[in-house]
Amino acid sequence: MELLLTGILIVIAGGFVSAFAKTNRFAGLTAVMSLILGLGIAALPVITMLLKGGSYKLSLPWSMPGGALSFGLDPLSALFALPVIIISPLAAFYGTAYLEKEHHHSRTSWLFYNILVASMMLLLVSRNALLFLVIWEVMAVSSFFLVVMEHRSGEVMKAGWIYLLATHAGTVAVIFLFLIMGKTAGSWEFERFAAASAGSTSVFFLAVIGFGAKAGFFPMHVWLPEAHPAAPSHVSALMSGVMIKMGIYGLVRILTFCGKPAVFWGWSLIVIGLTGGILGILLALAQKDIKRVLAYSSVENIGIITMGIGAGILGTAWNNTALIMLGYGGALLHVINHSVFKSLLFMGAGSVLYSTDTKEMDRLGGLGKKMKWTAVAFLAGSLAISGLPPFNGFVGEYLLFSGGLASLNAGTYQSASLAVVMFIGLALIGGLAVVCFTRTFSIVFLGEGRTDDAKIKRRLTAAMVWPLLFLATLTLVISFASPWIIKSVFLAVRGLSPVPIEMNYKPSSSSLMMLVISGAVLMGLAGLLYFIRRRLPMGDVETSAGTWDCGYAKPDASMQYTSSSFVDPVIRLFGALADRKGKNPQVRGYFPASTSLETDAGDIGEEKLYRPAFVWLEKFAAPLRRFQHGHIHGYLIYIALTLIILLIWKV
Amino acid sequence: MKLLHWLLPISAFIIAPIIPGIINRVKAFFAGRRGVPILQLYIDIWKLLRKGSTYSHTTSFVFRIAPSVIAAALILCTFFIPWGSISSPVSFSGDLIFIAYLLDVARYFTVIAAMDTGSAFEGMGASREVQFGFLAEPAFLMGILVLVMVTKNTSTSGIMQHLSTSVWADSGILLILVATAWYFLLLTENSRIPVDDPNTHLELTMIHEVMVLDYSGPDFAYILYGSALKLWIFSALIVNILLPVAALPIWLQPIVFIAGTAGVAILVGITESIIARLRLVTVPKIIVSASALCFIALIFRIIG
Amino acid sequence: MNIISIILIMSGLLLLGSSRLGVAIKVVAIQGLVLGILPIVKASHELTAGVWFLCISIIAAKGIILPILLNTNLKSSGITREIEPFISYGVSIIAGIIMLILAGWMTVRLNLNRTMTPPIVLSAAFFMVLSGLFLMITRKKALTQILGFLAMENGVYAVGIGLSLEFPFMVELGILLDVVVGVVIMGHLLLHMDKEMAHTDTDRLTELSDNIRLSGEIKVVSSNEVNIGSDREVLK
Amino acid sequence: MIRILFPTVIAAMAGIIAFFIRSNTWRRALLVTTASVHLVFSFYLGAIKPIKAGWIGTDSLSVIFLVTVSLMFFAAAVYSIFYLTADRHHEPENASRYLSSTPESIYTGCMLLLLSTMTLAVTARHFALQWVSIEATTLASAPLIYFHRSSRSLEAAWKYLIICSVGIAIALMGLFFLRMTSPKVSEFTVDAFVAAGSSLDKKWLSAAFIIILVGYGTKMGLAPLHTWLPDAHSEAPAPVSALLSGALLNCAFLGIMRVHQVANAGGIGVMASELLVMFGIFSIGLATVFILRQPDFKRLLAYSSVENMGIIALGVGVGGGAVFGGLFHAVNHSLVKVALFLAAGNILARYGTRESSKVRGLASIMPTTAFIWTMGLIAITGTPPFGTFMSKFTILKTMTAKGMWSLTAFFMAFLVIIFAAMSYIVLKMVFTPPPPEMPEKPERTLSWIMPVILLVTALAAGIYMPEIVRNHLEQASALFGGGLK
Repeated sequence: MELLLTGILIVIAGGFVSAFAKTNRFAGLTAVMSLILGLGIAALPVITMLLKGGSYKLSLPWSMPGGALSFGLDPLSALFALPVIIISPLAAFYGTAYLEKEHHHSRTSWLFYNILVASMMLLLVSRNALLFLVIWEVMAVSSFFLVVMEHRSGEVMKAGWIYLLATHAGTVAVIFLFLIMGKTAGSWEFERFAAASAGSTSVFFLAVIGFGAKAGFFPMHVWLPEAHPAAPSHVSALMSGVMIKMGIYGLVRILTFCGKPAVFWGWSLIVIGLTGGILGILLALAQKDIKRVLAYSSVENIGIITMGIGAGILGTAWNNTALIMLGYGGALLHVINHSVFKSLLFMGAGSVLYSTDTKEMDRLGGLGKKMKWTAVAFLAGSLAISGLPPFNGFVGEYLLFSGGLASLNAGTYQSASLAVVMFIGLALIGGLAVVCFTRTFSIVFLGEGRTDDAKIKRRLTAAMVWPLLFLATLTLVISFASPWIIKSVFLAVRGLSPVPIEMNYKPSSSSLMMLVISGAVLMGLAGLLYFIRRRLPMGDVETSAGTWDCGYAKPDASMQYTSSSFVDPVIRLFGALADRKGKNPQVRGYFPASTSLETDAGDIGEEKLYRPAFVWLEKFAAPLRRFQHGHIHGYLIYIALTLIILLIWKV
Repeated sequence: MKLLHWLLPISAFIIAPIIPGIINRVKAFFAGRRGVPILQLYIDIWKLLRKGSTYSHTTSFVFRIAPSVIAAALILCTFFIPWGSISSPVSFSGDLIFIAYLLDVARYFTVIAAMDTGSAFEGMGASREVQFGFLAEPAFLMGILVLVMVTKNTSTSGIMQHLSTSVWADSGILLILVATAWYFLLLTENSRIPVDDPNTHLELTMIHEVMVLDYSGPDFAYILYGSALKLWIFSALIVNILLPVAALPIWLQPIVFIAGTAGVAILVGITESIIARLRLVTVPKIIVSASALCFIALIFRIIG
Repeated sequence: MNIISIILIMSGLLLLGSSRLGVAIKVVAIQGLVLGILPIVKASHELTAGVWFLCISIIAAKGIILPILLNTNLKSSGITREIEPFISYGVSIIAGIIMLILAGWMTVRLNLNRTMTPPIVLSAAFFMVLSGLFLMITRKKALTQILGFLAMENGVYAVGIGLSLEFPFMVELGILLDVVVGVVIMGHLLLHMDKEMAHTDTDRLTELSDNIRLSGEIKVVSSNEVNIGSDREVLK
Repeated sequence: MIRILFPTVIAAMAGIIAFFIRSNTWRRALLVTTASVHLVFSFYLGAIKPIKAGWIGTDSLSVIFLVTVSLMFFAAAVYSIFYLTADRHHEPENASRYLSSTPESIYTGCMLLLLSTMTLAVTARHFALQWVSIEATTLASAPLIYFHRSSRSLEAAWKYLIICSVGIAIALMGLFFLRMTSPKVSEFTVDAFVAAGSSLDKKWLSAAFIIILVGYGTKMGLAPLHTWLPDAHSEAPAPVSALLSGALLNCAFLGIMRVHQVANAGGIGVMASELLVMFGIFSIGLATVFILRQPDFKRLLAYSSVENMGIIALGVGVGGGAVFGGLFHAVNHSLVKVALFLAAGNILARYGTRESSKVRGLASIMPTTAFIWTMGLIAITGTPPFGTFMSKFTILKTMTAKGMWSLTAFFMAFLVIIFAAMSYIVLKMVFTPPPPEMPEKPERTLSWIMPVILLVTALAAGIYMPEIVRNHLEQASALFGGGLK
C-alpha cells in the first residue's frame, strides 16, 4: 500500500517538475519518466494483488470534517488499476511527440496529465466517501483542462463546457448518493457503508446516474463525442481508454455496498447497456469525424460492459454462480480490453490528425501506404474492437455470450429472456461494429486519398509508432493469455458477490483455452496459406495495373466510396435514431452546375433531451428576470413588502 | 476414433468445391442447358493456382493478405462442424458463436480488401455486404440459442448429437423454423439468388462478386475456395439440423450427411432457377424475416 | 408630548401632500427641530448635560445643517417641484391616513403597558417611518427621496424615543453622525447626477437592470450552441 | 480593549491622513502598510484567547470574520496599486466611460475608512455600536462605487446608498425593538442579552429579529432585498467590488448572526432558523434566474454572491453541523470571490468591456488571468477539492441528516443550473480563439499575485484544515448550538 502511494506521489511530483520545466521536450520527458517510475512502483502491489488476492488497508487522519485518508487495495481496485498503469505511460510517451506540433503551453498540460493519472490511481484505492469525492473531482477538473488544451482552435469551448457540465451533474448525483449512504451508515468510511445500504434502490440508481455520466451511459453520453475529439489525441486515449472506466469502477464499487441486488436493477442496467450499445454504434456510424466515431464507439463498448454488469447483478439475484462469473467477468475483462484497443485507436487517429491536419474521414484515404505501421496497428485495433477472433475484444464478448448460455440453465422465463436479450443485443452491436470499423479503417487507410488533405504534411516520429505497435501486440497478448488473466478477473468478481463463491470456476477457463488455441490456429493457418501462396510456381510473379473500373473512361480518386456513402444503407434503416441533417443539392438538366452536399449527424440525446430542457429553462427564467427591473422605487417596495409580510406572518 | 474426427474437415475440404458445381448443374438443367462440368471449380482453382497475379497500384498489404485470412477463417470453421453424431475434432462450449465470428472475420477482410482497391463498384459491394452481414448476425445467433435451448447443449457437436428423434418429436417445428431461417442466411451469405446473382456481369447489381473483381491468380483461387467452404458450412449446419442424421447407425451417417448436403445444393439450384432476383431494397426484409423466424422459434421455446 | 406627536403627524401628511420641494425641506427641518426637543420634554425631570448636548446636536444637524445643505442642492439643481409622482398628491394623503391607521394598529398590537411615554408618540413615529418609505417609493426626484429617507430616519429615531429607550451618548452621536454623513453624500451624488445627466429623476435611473430581452429569441447557431445575443435591448 | 480597538483606530487614522497626502507613492505605501499591519494584528487577535471588553471584544465568530476582512482588504490593497496604475491606453473608445476616475486620495481614504468601519463592525459587541459601524461602512463605500464617475456608477452608487440606508434604518428600528425585549438588562451588548436568555420577551424578540433580518439582510444581499447588489458590484472598481462581496456582506451577516444568537437564547431560535433557511433558498433560487445567460460578467459574480450569501444563511439556518459549514463557507466564498473580482478587474482593464460576449480568447491573451478565472469558476461553484466544496458538503450533510430531502434536492438542482450557466459564460470567455486585433502583452505580477494566493488558500482550505481554524469554527458554531460534535 505504501509502495502504491509512493508511486502516486512520484507521478504527482513529476507533474509539478515538468510544469516548471524550461523546455517542452524536457517537460514531456520528465512526465514520462515519472509515470514509468511511479506507476512501475505502483504496479508491484497491484500485480501481487491480482495474483494472490487479499486486501490491504491504510488509514491516516485527515483534518477535514468527516474525512479520513483511508486507502485500501483489493482485486477489484487492482484490476481497474491495470489499464491506468499500462496506458498512461504509453499515451504520455506518444504525447511527447504529438505535442511537438504547436503548443506553447504543453508544459502545464503535463501537470494536469500527471495529476489525472495520479487521481485515477488514488480514486481506485480511496476508501472514504469524502476522499473519494475530492479525488473524483480532481480527476474531472484535471481532465477538463486537458480537454480544453487546444483552445485556439475554437471548437473546444463547447466540448469543455459539455464535459464539465456532464461531469458536474454526475458528481451531484454521486454526492447525493454518498449523503444517503453516509446518513444510514453514520460514517463516511466505505467499510461502514457495506452493511448500511443493503438493497437500497435509490442508492443504486443514483450510482447509475452519477457514475454513468462519467462512463457515458446513454443518455448521459453527450460529453464523450464532444470532449474526445477536442482533446489532444493522447489525452483522448487516456480519457476514453481509462478514465471513463472509473465510472464503471464507481458503479461496481457501490454495488459491493448494496448487498443482494433486486432483479429489476439488473434489468435496468441491461436496458441501459443495450440502448447505449446500439445507439452508440449507430451514432458512430453516422459520424464523419474519425475521433467522434471512436468516441461514440466508446459509448457502445460501455454499453456492452453495462450489459455484462447487469447480467452479473441478475446472476447475483438469481444465485446463478456461472452467470455472476461470466457476466461480471466479461464486463471487467472488456474494461481492460477496451482500454487497450480504444487507446490504440485514438492514438492512431491522432497520428492521422498529426500528419494530415484533418480528422474528417471523407477527406482522407490511402494513408496505409504512407504510414504502414500505424495502419497495421489500427487494423489490429479495429479488429479487436469489432470483437473478432483472435483479438482480445472477442474474448470479452465470448464470456458475455457464455453468460447468456449459462443463464439458460436456470430455466425460468426471465433467465431465458436474459439470454435472448444478450444474444440479440450483442449480435446487433457486434454486426454494426463490423460495419463501423471496416468503414473507418478502410476509408482512412485504404484506397486513394480523396482530397489533397490526404497528403502527409508532417512525418511521424518513432515515438508515435511504437506505442501503437505495443498496444496492437497487447491486444493479441491479452487474448492469448486470457485463460490466466481470467483468474485474476474472477478474483475481482468474487468481491462483487455478497455470497461467497468457490475459487476455481473451471468451465469457462477450459473453453477459453480452446478458444485461445483456435485463435492461434487461425493465425497460423493464415500464415501458412500465405506462405504456400508465395511458394506456388507463379506465386511471386506480380504485375501491376490500374484498378478494374468496369470500363469507365476517367476514373478519379474522388469517385471512391466515402464514409458517408458506405454506411448510407445502414443509416437509412435506422432513420429516426441516427438522423443526418443536410441540404440536398438541386441537380437539374443534362449538364448540371457543380454542387456540393454537406451532412451533419446530430445526437438524439442532445437534440431530443438536453436542448429542449435548456430552452425550457430559459423560457421559464426569462419572465422572472423582470424582477430586477432597474427602478429603485420597485426595489424599495420589495423591502417594505418583505418586512410587512414577515411581520404579519410571524408575529 | 480420433482419426475419424480429423477425417471430417479433411473430407469437407475435398467435397466442398463440388457443391457450387451441383448448383450450377441444377440451374443448367432447369434452363435446358448442358452446363459446366460438376468439377469445374476444381479445374478453375487448379488453373488459378498456377498463375501469376496482377495487383492494382492502389492496393496495399491488406489486399495481399486478405485471401489467406479469408480462407484460413473458413477452413477453421469446418473444424467445428460435426457429421451427425460423429463429433468434430474441436469443440467447446459456445463454439457456434466462434463460427459466427469467424465468418465475420472472413467478411471483414473481404470488405477491407475490396475497399483497398479504391474502386467505386467494389465500395458499393462492400457497403452492401456489411449491411446484409449485420442483419444476418442476429438471425444466426438466435438460431444458435434455439438449438441450445432445445438440446440443452452448448457446443456444436453436442447440439447435433442430441438432436435425437425425441427432440424432434418435441420441438421439430422449432428446428424447421431455424433451418428455414438459416437457409435464408445461406442464400444471403453466399450471394445466391434472390439476394445476389453470382452469374451476372453487371457490376452494379452484384454484392460478393463485385468485391473480388480485382483478384487474380492464386488469390482468386483462395477466394473461390473460401466461398465454396462457406457454402459447405451452411449446408452442413442445415443438414445437421434438418435430417435426423445422429439417429442413424454410425456407418450410415456420413453417407446421409453428404447426400443431405448435396440435397441442399440442389435446393439452392432450384431456388435460383424459379425465383427472380429481388430488388436490393427488399433484401433486408428477407434477412429480417429470417431473424423473425428465429425469434418466433425462441418465443415458442420459452413460452411453450 | 401629545402636541409634539400631532406636529409630527401633521408634518408627515404635509410632506405627502406637498409638491414644492422647498416646502418639503422646511417641513423636514421642523421635524428635526421637534425631534430635538422631544428628549427634553420626555426627560424633563432629570436633565443632564448629556441630554442637552444631544438635543442641541440633533437640532443643529437635523434642523439646521441638513436643511441648509438640501436647500443648496435645490438651488443649484434649479428644480423646485416634484412633477407627476407615481401616486398623485390627493391619493398620497389618503394613503397617509391609511398608514396612520396602520401605525395606530401596530402600536395597539405591540401592547405597550410598561412604557411611560404615551402611545401616540409611538404611533406618530411609526407613521413617520411609513410615510418616509412611502415618499421614497412614490416620488421621482432624487431630492424627494433624500427627504423621504430623512423623514423615515426621523421616524425610526422617534420610535426609539417613543419606546423610551436611551442609548449611550456616544452611540447616539454616532447614529446622528451617520445620518448626517449619509445625507451629505446623497446630496453630493445628487449634484453629480444633475451635472452628468441634467436631471434628477430617479425613475430614469434604469440603465442597470437585468430585464433584458435577448434578441431573436434563442438562436441555434451550430449544433447546440445557444447564442447569447450580444445586442441587448433594455425594456423600458 | 486597546488591542481590539487598535486595528480600527489605525485604519481610521490612516484613512484620514490619506485624504491629505499629495504623493501617490506615499499614499499607496500607506494603504499597503496599513493593510499589512492590520493583517498581522488580526492574525494576532485570532491566535490569542478571546478578549471581551464590554462594548467591543472578540470571540471565535468575530475572529473568523476579522481575519477574513483583513485578508481580503490586504489582497484588495495590493491589487489596488495595479488597478490605479493600470496602463489604459489600449482600451476601446468606450473605455473612458468605465475607467475615468476620481482623485486617488478619496479612493485610498475611503478604502481605509471602510476597513476601519468593517473592523469595528466585526469586533463590536454592543448592538448599537455595531449598527453605527455597519451604517458607516455604507457611507465609506458609496464614494468608492462612484469611483469611475460614469452615469452608470452614479446610478449604482445612488441605489446602493438609498437602499442600504433604508435597510439599515429599518435595522435600527429593529434594534429598538430588541432593546425592548428586556429593558432591565443594563448593557445593550450581545453577552448581556444572551445571558438574559429566557427572560426576554418573545413577541418583541421575534419582531425585532424579523426587522433586523430584513434590515441587515438588505445589506447582506438576501433576495429579494439584494437589488442594489448587482448594480453596485458591477459598477464599482474591481478591488472595491471584491471588498464589497468578500468582506462587507460578511459584516452585515455578522450583524444578523449576533441577533440570531440572542434569538436562540430567547427561545425563538426555531423561527429564526426557519426564516434564514427560507431567505437562503430563495436567494439561491433567484440568483439562479439571473445567472442564467447573464451578459455582464461582473453582474454574474454579483449574483453569485447573492447565491453564496443564500448558502451561508441556509447553513446557519439549518443549524447543527451546517452552522460550521455556513461559517466555513463565508470564509471560502470571500477567498474565491475576491480572487474572481480581481481577475475581473484584469479582464476589464484589458478588454474595456464588461460584456462577456465581447471577451474572447482569454486563455491566449492573458493566460494567468484566464487560469484564475477558470479556477475561480471551479472553486466558486463548489467543486472539490476547493474549500467551498467542503463547506457546501458539510451543509448538505447536515441537511440530509435532518431529513430535509426536498430542500436538499432543490438546493442541488439550483447549484447544477448555476454551474451550467456560469461555466458556459466563463468558458466562452476563456477557451475561444482570441480577437485578431488584440496585441499580446505580458501580465503584471501585481495583477495576478493576490488572486493566485487567495485561490491557493481556498484550495488548501479544502485539503487541510489547521487545528486553530477548526477550533474557531467549532466554537463559533457552538454559539448557535451547532458544530460538528
